[in-house]
Amino acid sequence: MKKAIAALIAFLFFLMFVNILNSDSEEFKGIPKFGEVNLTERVSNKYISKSVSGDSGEIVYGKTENAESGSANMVTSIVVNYRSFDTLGEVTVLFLAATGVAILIGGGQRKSLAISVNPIVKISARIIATLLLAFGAYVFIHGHLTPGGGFPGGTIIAAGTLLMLVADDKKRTSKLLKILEGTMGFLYVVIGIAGLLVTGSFLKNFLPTGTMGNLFSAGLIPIIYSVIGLKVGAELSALLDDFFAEEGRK
Amino acid sequence: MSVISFIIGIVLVVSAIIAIEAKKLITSVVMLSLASLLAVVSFVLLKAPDVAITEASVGAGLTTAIFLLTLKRLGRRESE
Amino acid sequence: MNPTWLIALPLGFAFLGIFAGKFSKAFLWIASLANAIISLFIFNGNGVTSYIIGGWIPPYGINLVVNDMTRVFLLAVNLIFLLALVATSAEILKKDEKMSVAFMLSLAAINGILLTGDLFNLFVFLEISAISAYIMAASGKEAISKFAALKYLILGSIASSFYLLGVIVVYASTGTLNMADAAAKVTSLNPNVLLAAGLLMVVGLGVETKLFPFNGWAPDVYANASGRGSTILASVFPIAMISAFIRVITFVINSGKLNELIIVLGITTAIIGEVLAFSQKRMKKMLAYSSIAQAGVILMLIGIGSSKAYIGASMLLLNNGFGKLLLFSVASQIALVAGSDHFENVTGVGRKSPLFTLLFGAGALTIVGMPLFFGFRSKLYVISATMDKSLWIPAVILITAAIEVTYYFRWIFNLVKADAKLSEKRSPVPFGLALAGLLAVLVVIAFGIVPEANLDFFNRIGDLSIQLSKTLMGGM
Amino acid sequence: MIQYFSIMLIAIGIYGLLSQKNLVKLIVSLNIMELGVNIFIISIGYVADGKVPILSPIVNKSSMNFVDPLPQALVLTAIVIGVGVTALALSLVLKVKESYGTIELDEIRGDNA
Repeated sequence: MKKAIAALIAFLFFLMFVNILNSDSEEFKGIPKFGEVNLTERVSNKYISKSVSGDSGEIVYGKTENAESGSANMVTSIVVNYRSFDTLGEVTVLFLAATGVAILIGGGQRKSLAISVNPIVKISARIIATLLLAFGAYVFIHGHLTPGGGFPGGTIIAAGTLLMLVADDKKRTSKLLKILEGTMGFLYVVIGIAGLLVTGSFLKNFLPTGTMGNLFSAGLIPIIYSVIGLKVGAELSALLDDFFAEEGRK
Repeated sequence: MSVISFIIGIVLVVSAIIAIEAKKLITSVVMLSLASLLAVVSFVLLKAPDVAITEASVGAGLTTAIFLLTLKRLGRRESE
Repeated sequence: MNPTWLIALPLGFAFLGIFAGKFSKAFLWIASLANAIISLFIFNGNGVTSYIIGGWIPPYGINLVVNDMTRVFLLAVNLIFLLALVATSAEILKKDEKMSVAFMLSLAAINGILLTGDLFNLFVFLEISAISAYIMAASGKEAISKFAALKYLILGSIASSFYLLGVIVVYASTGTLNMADAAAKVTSLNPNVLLAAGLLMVVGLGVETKLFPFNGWAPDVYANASGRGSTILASVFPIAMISAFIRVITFVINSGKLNELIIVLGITTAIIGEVLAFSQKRMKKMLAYSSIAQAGVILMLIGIGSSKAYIGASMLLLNNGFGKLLLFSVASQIALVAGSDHFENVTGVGRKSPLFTLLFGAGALTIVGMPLFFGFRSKLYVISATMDKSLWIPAVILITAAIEVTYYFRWIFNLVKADAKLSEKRSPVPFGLALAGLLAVLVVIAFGIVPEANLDFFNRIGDLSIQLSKTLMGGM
Repeated sequence: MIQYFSIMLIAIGIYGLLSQKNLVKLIVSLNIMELGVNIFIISIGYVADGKVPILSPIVNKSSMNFVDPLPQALVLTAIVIGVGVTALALSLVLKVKESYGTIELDEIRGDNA
């Protein structure tokens, strides 16, 4: 009975949405049909042409110098420049969630796994974890040129930690992780305040942007993404560590 | 394109239903992970590689890891 | 003074606090004290100002909007937060250092909610405040607090998904996320789309503002969280959440049908809340249901949407903030002294320590709206403001006030009743609670008796909401 | 097409949240719902024959036909928030299991009454 009511409510929700999806008509504006979006009616149009502060002509990869925001990856330019404040909040959400997990289940000693781990596995796990660390760093440093960025980069680092946790009974380093996490978060805020003091606007880019497509071409973006990458990596590693820890065994 | 997205959509919905209705929690979690991976494919089809990479590492990878660790700590009785 | 500091300071201190050990408690004090002072500076001004973030002009970048309503709310939120910290300073929580981080982040998020002029940025701040609220809800000693927090988390996450969907519907059809820009553009939308977006957002914000039927989480969370957690959740959070509700539902969406729905839901919330509060056997649960009822009355006024209704709603909101600060901090302390906050257990506690009775009584009297207190002035204002609209609404307010009077007095009389079971030993009132409590009592009495002219800033709230500057809000 | 499937996912998530009794299942349902919301948001920005919004040596001019990058940026935020909430929820489930010995809603409610 309860399931039938639940299904009915879900179905009604579905109908409501299908109804508003087909609402775009001559008379009234609604949600555009799938694939028929007119970007000139949206704010993203100016993110693509990088002309929020004034028309700068056409942007050409590898040629245009000092383009607004400077990042070749438009999603990155939105995430860490146009809407950087959201990203600061997002980093805070993850930080807060990790803190909450630590308050609830953290602090215990982790239980060693029942199976014994072969030394060869241990050594190769260390090698792979180092490679993952390097790969994660690559992903977040190149966030303004290629897909990826701080969050996937940080998660790849955390994957390395997970591997170490599973394969290796290494001593826990959660205190160090907390320090890294906290400093990186503080650094993000400091970058923001520096923008406020230098340019009068919180989180504003105060570094020059070089030629579109170069590694050093996006002002603060690679710096902020590195900060985010390290922070997310440390945070998620500490979080996984907390889930491995067993309550009550000190 | 439309045929592929149709197939992916169907599998996505089916795996979501299995994830919710499955008897064993472990099946549920694996199916959630599968749905997440299919979402990654649909993000690629929708021309969103950034989101696809993030979903693959954060959504499909990390979330599944946390779920599995939780199931391990919950013990056998609850997982089955 | 740039209001960004209100968000950046607690945020920076929170990041430092995670590894600072014992210092993180000191950081919490510094951050909240600094915020209270900054908000005083911001309060000294008028008109609408927009501060852009990242140097990008709205609607392309995110902006913070300070208007006359925000100024009052900012000052109230930061002051009440500081007072709540002082009032519960005697309490020692499990993993206190990390809890301080959560409290700092909630302060940053609440200021962000009050300030932001961007729909998606509001979502991010709502998430931060919600997650810190889950952590506060789980901070109680009893196991049930964890279960209550989990229930809150699940409801809250559904709500935030709905709110996000609403934001996306607005973005898809208008192409903007800036509140002012969206408000100007939604007028040409298909009414069905607008109504759907509005409904999604009402569900999303309804959970946090405790609108019926999305308020099932509140009683358990308020009743079982730690003293500090429940005091902040009950006094500071409603102001921020209702401010977000005003910004999004009335200024951006502003659909007539939706406002009628909110009036109906608000009245239902108020009546159900009061009736259930009447039948509660635990002090903090009774206070939780009373909070729900207050939220219902305030949301009903917001649904009416006239300038005077906004003024009345703001007055009630501040009154509720200071009143619940007193009630929850005292109730938590009483529960500690008496062992639990059940009706029979707390009998006579107030006779032993008259200060408890004084603080609890003042809080209760201002909530029910007794003369001399701020509550009286606000309720009188609300009744006179809504009289011309329809007689129903003043009637509802009077009925709820009547129920409130009965059960609050029942609890006050219970506190001072002679009870042989209690030992003769006096239970001392912690210094912090006494200090913050007396300050809060002074505030509610001062607001209740000063001449009308001194409360000019309330009238500015009303002026603003008439011209509420849909265009100015984004500082375009 | 994919838009309808994403809404179906949200609806399935809502169904799961309303009908399931197991705490972990509730969190799985929540994740499915968030997945649907994320796909829906991305689909809102899709432009037929649009390019990936990254300038590269091949796609090198800003005047080309790109898909909307803003929803993608929003979903990045939403995904990360989702994983944070999931982690917190699961640790709360562990605490509930520790104190009540069960993760079935009915049995926990029975304990409280």
